[in-house]
Amino acid sequence: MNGAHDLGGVDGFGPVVPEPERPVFHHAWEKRAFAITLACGFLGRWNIDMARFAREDTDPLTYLKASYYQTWLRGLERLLVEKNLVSAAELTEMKSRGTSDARMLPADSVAKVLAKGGPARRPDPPGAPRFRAGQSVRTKNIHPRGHTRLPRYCRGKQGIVRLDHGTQVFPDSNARGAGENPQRCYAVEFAAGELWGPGADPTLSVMVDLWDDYLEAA
Amino acid sequence: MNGAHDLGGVDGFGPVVPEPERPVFHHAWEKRAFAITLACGFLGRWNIDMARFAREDTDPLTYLKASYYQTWLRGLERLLVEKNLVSAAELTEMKSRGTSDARMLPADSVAKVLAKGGPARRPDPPGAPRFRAGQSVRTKNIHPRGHTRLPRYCRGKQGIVRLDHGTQVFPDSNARGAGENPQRCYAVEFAAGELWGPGADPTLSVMVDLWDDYLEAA
Amino acid sequence: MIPAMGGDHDHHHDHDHGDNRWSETQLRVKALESLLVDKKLVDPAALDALIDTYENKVGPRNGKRVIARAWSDPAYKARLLKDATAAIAEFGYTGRQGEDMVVVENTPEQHNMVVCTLCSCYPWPVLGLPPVWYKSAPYRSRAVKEPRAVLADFGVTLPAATRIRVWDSTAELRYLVLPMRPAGSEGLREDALAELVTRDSMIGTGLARAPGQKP
Amino acid sequence: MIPAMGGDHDHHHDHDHGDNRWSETQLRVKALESLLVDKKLVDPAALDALIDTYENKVGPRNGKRVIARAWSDPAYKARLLKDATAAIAEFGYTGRQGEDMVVVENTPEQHNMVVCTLCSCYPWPVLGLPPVWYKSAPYRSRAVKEPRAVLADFGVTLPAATRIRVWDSTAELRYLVLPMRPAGSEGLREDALAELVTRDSMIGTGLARAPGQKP
Repeated sequence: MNGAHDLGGVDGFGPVVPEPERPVFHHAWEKRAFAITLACGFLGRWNIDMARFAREDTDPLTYLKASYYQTWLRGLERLLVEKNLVSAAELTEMKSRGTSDARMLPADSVAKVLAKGGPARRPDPPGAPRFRAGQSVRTKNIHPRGHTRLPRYCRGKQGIVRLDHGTQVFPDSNARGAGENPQRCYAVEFAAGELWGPGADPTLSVMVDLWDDYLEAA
Repeated sequence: MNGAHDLGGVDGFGPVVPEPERPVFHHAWEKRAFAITLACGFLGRWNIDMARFAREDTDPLTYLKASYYQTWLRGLERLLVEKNLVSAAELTEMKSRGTSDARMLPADSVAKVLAKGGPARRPDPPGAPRFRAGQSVRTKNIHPRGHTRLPRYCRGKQGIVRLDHGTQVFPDSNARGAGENPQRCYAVEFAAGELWGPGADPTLSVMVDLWDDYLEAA
Repeated sequence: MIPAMGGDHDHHHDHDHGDNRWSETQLRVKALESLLVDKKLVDPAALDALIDTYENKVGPRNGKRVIARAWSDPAYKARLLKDATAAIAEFGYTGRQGEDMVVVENTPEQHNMVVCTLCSCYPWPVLGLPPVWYKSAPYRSRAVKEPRAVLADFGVTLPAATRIRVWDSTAELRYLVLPMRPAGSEGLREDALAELVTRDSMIGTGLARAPGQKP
Repeated sequence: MIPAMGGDHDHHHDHDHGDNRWSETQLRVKALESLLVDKKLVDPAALDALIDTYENKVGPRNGKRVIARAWSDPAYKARLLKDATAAIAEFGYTGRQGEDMVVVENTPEQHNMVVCTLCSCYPWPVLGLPPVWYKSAPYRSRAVKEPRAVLADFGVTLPAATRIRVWDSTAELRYLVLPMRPAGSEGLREDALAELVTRDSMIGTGLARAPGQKP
């Protein structure tokens, strides 16, 4: 979707404010919001693309007003209800009407599941990839209402394939529960002038990881 | 600038809420905000493009949070200070430190100046216009940090010239006080598929008024 | 339905996002107006005249008269479509935010709808000041991409085959839609026809009313 | 400088927009956690373990060790640039948000910088959780368009001729920048070298410190 989350190239947000390496969290509640989001993710009822879409699919003002963990919290509440882990009434009342039969993550599995992660790489199908490093491609101009990882600023733009990341889960279908649709993903390099026109930094290029379905030979 | 004001094609804002033809204003203060903005505009210290830029050149959150007359008010305050009609101190204290020598709009001139308006049409230079109705053009991909009237959604897109609006003041230069740079302006028609890709409404086209400097033959 | 004027609590369209700082804004406007008056930058009587103009004198009634005339008088309609600025000036409707007018005609084959995605350009001399929704993010974002969904918010459904042209007012041209004359309006006089024209029908988010249809 | 932890008033980076509803959010998180515990969807001890992991065990220290090794050991550096995931796994840094790693090397000719314009993808096993600025609109909007201006906000100026590659992490690849080894660090051991690596230098918004330069 063309949401407020799609921030590349938007003007007016002001300076970046650096910060020291610690603290990791800035409020006690952020730790809890972080942990319940992660723990609920391990229930296996949604994938990472669904989680991203739950966070970005909102009114732009809501998105921009929230701090990042507030956005996580909003996404979590939506997913809990959508995936029938919590009923809307339970969420409104913040009161349990019965335990769930989902398998919660036990404390002694935390280290193991974090170390394992959730790889998105899938086996490469037989045959050569569609594009090779050095090849010129053009991104499609798509504006799906659902989740996509093709940012607005690099749609309809010409670039050069630089890296082949192998076969990866395709977020656009995975986010809507339509299957992983695994396909080749590449790092594509765009000259800043192609993205931002005259006056762009001539020393700048932007590398964007893009799937086969976003690309055409050019 | 790529600001939050550039709303065409952004998702997530929810339904349009119709309203009856009256009331014209929804708060007493809106009338006053409207009137002081208009009256100050007649002081002649800024043009309409400067006024638009003063409203749009802000943090996206500030823009989206505000009602439209709040945005006018913010823009007016900025212009009053920028153009030295009100000092920053006066604005902070909301207390006058002396009258201005600007010529204020008297009540008995209101009808006359409104009826006169401020046309942006300028004499056509000799020679044929660069484009004619029916001709194919492509918009440039520009991302100026200043004011522009080429919306993000129709940059780098192919369309057909439909109407010749004659020679008009060019907003991009006029907004920064760099002169009117008058040039031809055309209504250009874009098929929805060109703008929004697959899945666009096949019965839809969008007409956008665009100046020579935004266009290339295509 | 015409809701009560003024007050701080009847307002819900242009500010449904929870930033309910009306009283703060109200105080600021009042303070700024006083400052501007003290500095002799604005004449309080001129402010009242500006408000009176757009609250009571200039509004969609003007556009309704133009449309009714175009429906009744083929020669006028031809002039209106050829040079809208001049044809509208025949009524004395001229000036600010209507200096350069274009009229676009709706037909069974083609529907026109007007938006200003970048701000809120609107033809003041014929329509007055824009409604809140016209200035709001939902309309400005969606009109150029999904006009049929927007029309549905207005309760309007067009035939699937009707082509839609959405006019994004990016320049100092102001667009007025000439809606289709409703069936059953044959023989009505201009003033009766004007009653059938709605503001929204002249923006393209509505249709003209059929005779007897409720406002 | 390490500011005090916690509290409601030391927070200013990720929420400078006036929506100061921390106490509301705090209450909501607390209520939601209780609900999830009551429904046996989360184990409170697991929550504590998750927080402890990312607050105390996994952080930029991991990445610093990787970088110091690459600076010290040419064979390791070659492995790191060829197959970052495997080379980083030699330290035991694996898993969530680092399943598929890519290391990009800064040189005098080319500087690399990492952003996630669409959300906040970040290599957790080597850098821990992202700083507020990395997740914020200013960084995400500007990094791909005006990285030199962003670097200026970090006090970093690159030579005008240095090419800049900004990596927008749109897929499940996680990028770690291998910063240039600072002058004057010859002969330092790995643990001393690790002290020169900063978190920001591994994102590309900073440079590694010279020996003796203050943190």
